Amino acid sequence: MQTKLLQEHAQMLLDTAQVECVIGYSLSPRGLTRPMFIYRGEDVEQLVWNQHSSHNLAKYLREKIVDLGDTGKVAVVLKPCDTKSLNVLVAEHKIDRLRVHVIGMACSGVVKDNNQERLQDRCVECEMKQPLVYDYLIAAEHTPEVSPGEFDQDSWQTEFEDYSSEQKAEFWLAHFDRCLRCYACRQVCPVCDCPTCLFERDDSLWVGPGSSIQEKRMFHLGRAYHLAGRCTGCNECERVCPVNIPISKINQKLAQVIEGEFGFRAGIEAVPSPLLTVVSGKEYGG
Amino acid sequence: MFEPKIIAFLCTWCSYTGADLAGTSRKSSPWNIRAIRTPCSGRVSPEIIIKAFDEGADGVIVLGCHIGECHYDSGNHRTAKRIPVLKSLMELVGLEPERIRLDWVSASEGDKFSKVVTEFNETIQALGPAKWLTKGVGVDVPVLDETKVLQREG
Amino acid sequence: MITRNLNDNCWLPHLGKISSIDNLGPEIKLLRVHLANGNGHSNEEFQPGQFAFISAFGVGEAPFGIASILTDDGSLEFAIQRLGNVTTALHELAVGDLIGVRGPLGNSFPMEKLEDKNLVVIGGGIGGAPLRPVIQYVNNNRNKFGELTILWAARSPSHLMFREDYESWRNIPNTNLHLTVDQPDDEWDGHVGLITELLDQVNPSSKNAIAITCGPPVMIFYADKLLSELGFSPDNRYVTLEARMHCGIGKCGRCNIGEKLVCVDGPVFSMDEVENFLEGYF
Amino acid sequence: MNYIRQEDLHNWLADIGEEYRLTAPVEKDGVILYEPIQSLDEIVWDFEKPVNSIKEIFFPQTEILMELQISGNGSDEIKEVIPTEKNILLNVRPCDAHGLNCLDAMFLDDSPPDVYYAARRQNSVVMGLSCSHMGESCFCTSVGGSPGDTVGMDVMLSKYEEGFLVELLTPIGEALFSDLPVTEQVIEVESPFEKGLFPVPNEEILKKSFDSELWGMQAERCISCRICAYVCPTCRCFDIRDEVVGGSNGTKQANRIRCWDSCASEAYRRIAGGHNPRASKIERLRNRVLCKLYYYPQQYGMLSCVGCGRCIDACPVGMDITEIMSVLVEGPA
Repeated sequence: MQTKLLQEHAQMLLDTAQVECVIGYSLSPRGLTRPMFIYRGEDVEQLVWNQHSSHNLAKYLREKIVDLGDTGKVAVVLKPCDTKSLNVLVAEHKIDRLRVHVIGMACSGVVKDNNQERLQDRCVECEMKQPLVYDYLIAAEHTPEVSPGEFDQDSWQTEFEDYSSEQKAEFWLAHFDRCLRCYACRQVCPVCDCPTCLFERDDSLWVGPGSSIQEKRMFHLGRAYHLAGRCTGCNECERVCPVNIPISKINQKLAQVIEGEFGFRAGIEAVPSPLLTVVSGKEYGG
Repeated sequence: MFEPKIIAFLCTWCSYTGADLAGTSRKSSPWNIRAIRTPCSGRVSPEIIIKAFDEGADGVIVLGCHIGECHYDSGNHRTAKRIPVLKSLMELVGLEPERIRLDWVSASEGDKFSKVVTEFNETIQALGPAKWLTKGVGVDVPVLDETKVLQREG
Repeated sequence: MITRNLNDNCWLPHLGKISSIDNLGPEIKLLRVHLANGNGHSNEEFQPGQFAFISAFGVGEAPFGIASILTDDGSLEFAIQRLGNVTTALHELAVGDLIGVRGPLGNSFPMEKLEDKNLVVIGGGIGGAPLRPVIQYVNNNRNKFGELTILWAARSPSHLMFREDYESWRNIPNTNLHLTVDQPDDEWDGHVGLITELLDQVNPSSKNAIAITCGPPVMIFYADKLLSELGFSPDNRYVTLEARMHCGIGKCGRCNIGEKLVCVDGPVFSMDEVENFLEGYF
Repeated sequence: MNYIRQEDLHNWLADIGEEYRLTAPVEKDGVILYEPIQSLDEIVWDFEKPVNSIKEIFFPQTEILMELQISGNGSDEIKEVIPTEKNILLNVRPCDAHGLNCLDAMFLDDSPPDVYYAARRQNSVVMGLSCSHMGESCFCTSVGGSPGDTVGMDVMLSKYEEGFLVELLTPIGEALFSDLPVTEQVIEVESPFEKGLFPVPNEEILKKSFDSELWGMQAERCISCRICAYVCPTCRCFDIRDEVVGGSNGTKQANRIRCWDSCASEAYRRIAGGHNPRASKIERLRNRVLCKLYYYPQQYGMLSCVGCGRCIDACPVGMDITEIMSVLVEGPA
């Protein structure tokens, strides 16, 4: 039902030339839901919206706006959690909000890649069914409800609390050992977009070309730190990791710390992370 | 007796001169503090601290000017926000948060400098060497049990 | 020093001792290297246009065209402009330090094909380095070649390469040297402007002539376009192409332009080859 | 056809383990990877295909080529580090072994041969396990392979009742496995189900479509990460750099390291001075697909795609080389 509404709205936008491109989801020949870019009205029937629309399409906004020169507008299909990424991008002046037409989708959760019946972790505990920011809302009268199922947060969080520091180090090193340094976690992240990443310098100042386990840990810690107060918990980094490293657990931990220290949650409104601004009254610490 | 390797990042406007003052006024401070002079405490980015532990440090202390006294007026604000976040990140990944410390030492507080630094040295001595490295970095550092961690050698 | 003889481990560089360093201009140095354990690896094997991988130990390796074929004590010369990590490290070395030399690599200018032809040599900036051996080769066998026209360009007079050779080049019989710079300084009285303007002005005849161009890709692109307008047919125009390389022996797959590998099938290409490359070089 | 029971194979592997390093698919956190194993019960016997390929054993993600002793006063030393470990690779899928052939064509047959790859290749024995069915993303039958293919293997095992059929294919295989407790049995094995074929564009289709805008449509969703090259059994681009690992009072120790790289990443073709001939991801995707289907065969004589489908499974945004191939052949749908 939402697919129908989405297609009609996209057709209207394209035919009236309000936008030059609609970024949405479509089905690949193998039936896989994946990002799609529509430029002509008659291609809109390729657009779909289903329980597999997991990609955070805010990732493509910046390069698409640059592609369209300095006038064109872009329409993008965003889930409620993706709109938080949009807020972070707007807060950091990375994209011009006026050039983005947000098609907000009410969302009842997206499923895991390998296990169709289980909602992703972020959706089980998500209480924000409506997008924060939208120019056009496609409500969800009766999207098929997938049983949330129990969330295995406790299996990971509590049993980890009472680890000794050495056990924690070895737990993470065992995960980082599998890292291929393919940088998919960095490339899929909408807010992780430095022109030349700190960890990809030719002079190997921080991390060399080798893949010793310490260099992988340095990369993951440095990346997680650079997302402190900016990561909105879309968990795409964990979904795309080919070797299942629980990357978003690190980001979630830092999000909790930022909320504890500064009472700030990334992306709720277009305000930059407290780490990027000078201390204000109540924030004084140390 | 375990002699910890401690890296001290001293802001050149306040803490570095505070350290000199501690020296000239004969305040004792432990010898194993390796001081690194930085233009401001805000210059100490988290990667530098992580890199210090990767190179075999047991403790890192960052000393800057008091809030409001910063030569660049907001450098120490940034550090004040960064270090707690970094401490919890390192704690998540297995480094005791007490190994990183942030404090304000102005140019006139020679005795505070030696007190803070000696105190920090004792806490690190109590904690023992940092269980952070998987292979020695040219020095004899206790390393994590490699076989348990690295299924793949070489 | 080296545990195994050289030729079966293709990655092992020869150790070369720097015998002299002189400044060719701002940020450009000429390193003369004597191959310490080259086991008789003298420089005759280096043909004009070939390159070698120079290792700055502790930093890495990078490809550099040889800048001369003629040294009495069998050493090689490399002109190195400070741009990246390896070049910066090389600039910090002193006489007597060791560097690694892996080469000769790539193909060379077809000197036999150029015989009894008029030659037009167009060099831009650091791109002049691989052309200097060509000029030296022509000078050594002057009677084999027709008229030699050298067009030499650089950003500024101080950036002009091999200034101290200009006198000897002008004295080569039947040879004329044309210089141009983009930004002149006060003592500069020569031509000012891009090399394409100089080429237009010199207007070398294309009858029985072959042109060789080397320099930044943008310069090669436009100079070559002009040469074809002046009547030089594609098989009479040669270029040395620059690509990012990490092995020089056709393994790392980095320097491919279409199906051609610049390090093995090049770096010297004739324009009729380049024109039916699948991918553009620029 | 020889036949061996599972337990016999198990104990036989136990004692060969001392002399050789056993590498097999192991399951870690829900991911099946080719890794050296610590104990025999880690070996996974029924699986489709591991996430990584056996390329990692012969051409590891990072390997030290030389150790450099830099003392600066003209007496530097280079010591090459030639690998000596001897491997037995178990449960190797036919597509991986086929991939090994592709790498051989480049590392060994094309001169000069690579000493490090050759040392590992000569000290390794490949023990294959044929596929019982073709996976969802497999298309090896379209590029000259098949679920039961024995190319590049020394020994081939095929599941049969509660044991395996054994085919000894090469002298190395015969020598090493001569003492395998096998029983002679005449058994007919029907070849596993062959899936429909995907069209593979030939040379002049690829040349003709070089500038077509379908590359743009396909590459638009690419996020330029390196997964497809790192999981691919035949992608072999690498980078060589020195990494200083220690040093005291004036002398430095450094390792010359060779590590993987991928043409999908943005800085792959950037030359000194910042010029990047392949700046856009469209050109990079085109280069990757053409390298597999046209450049590699031109340069080294073998198609360098073995149809394992790992890049299809691993791609975060669902890009699919079989889709690109069929679009090239049939034109945009």
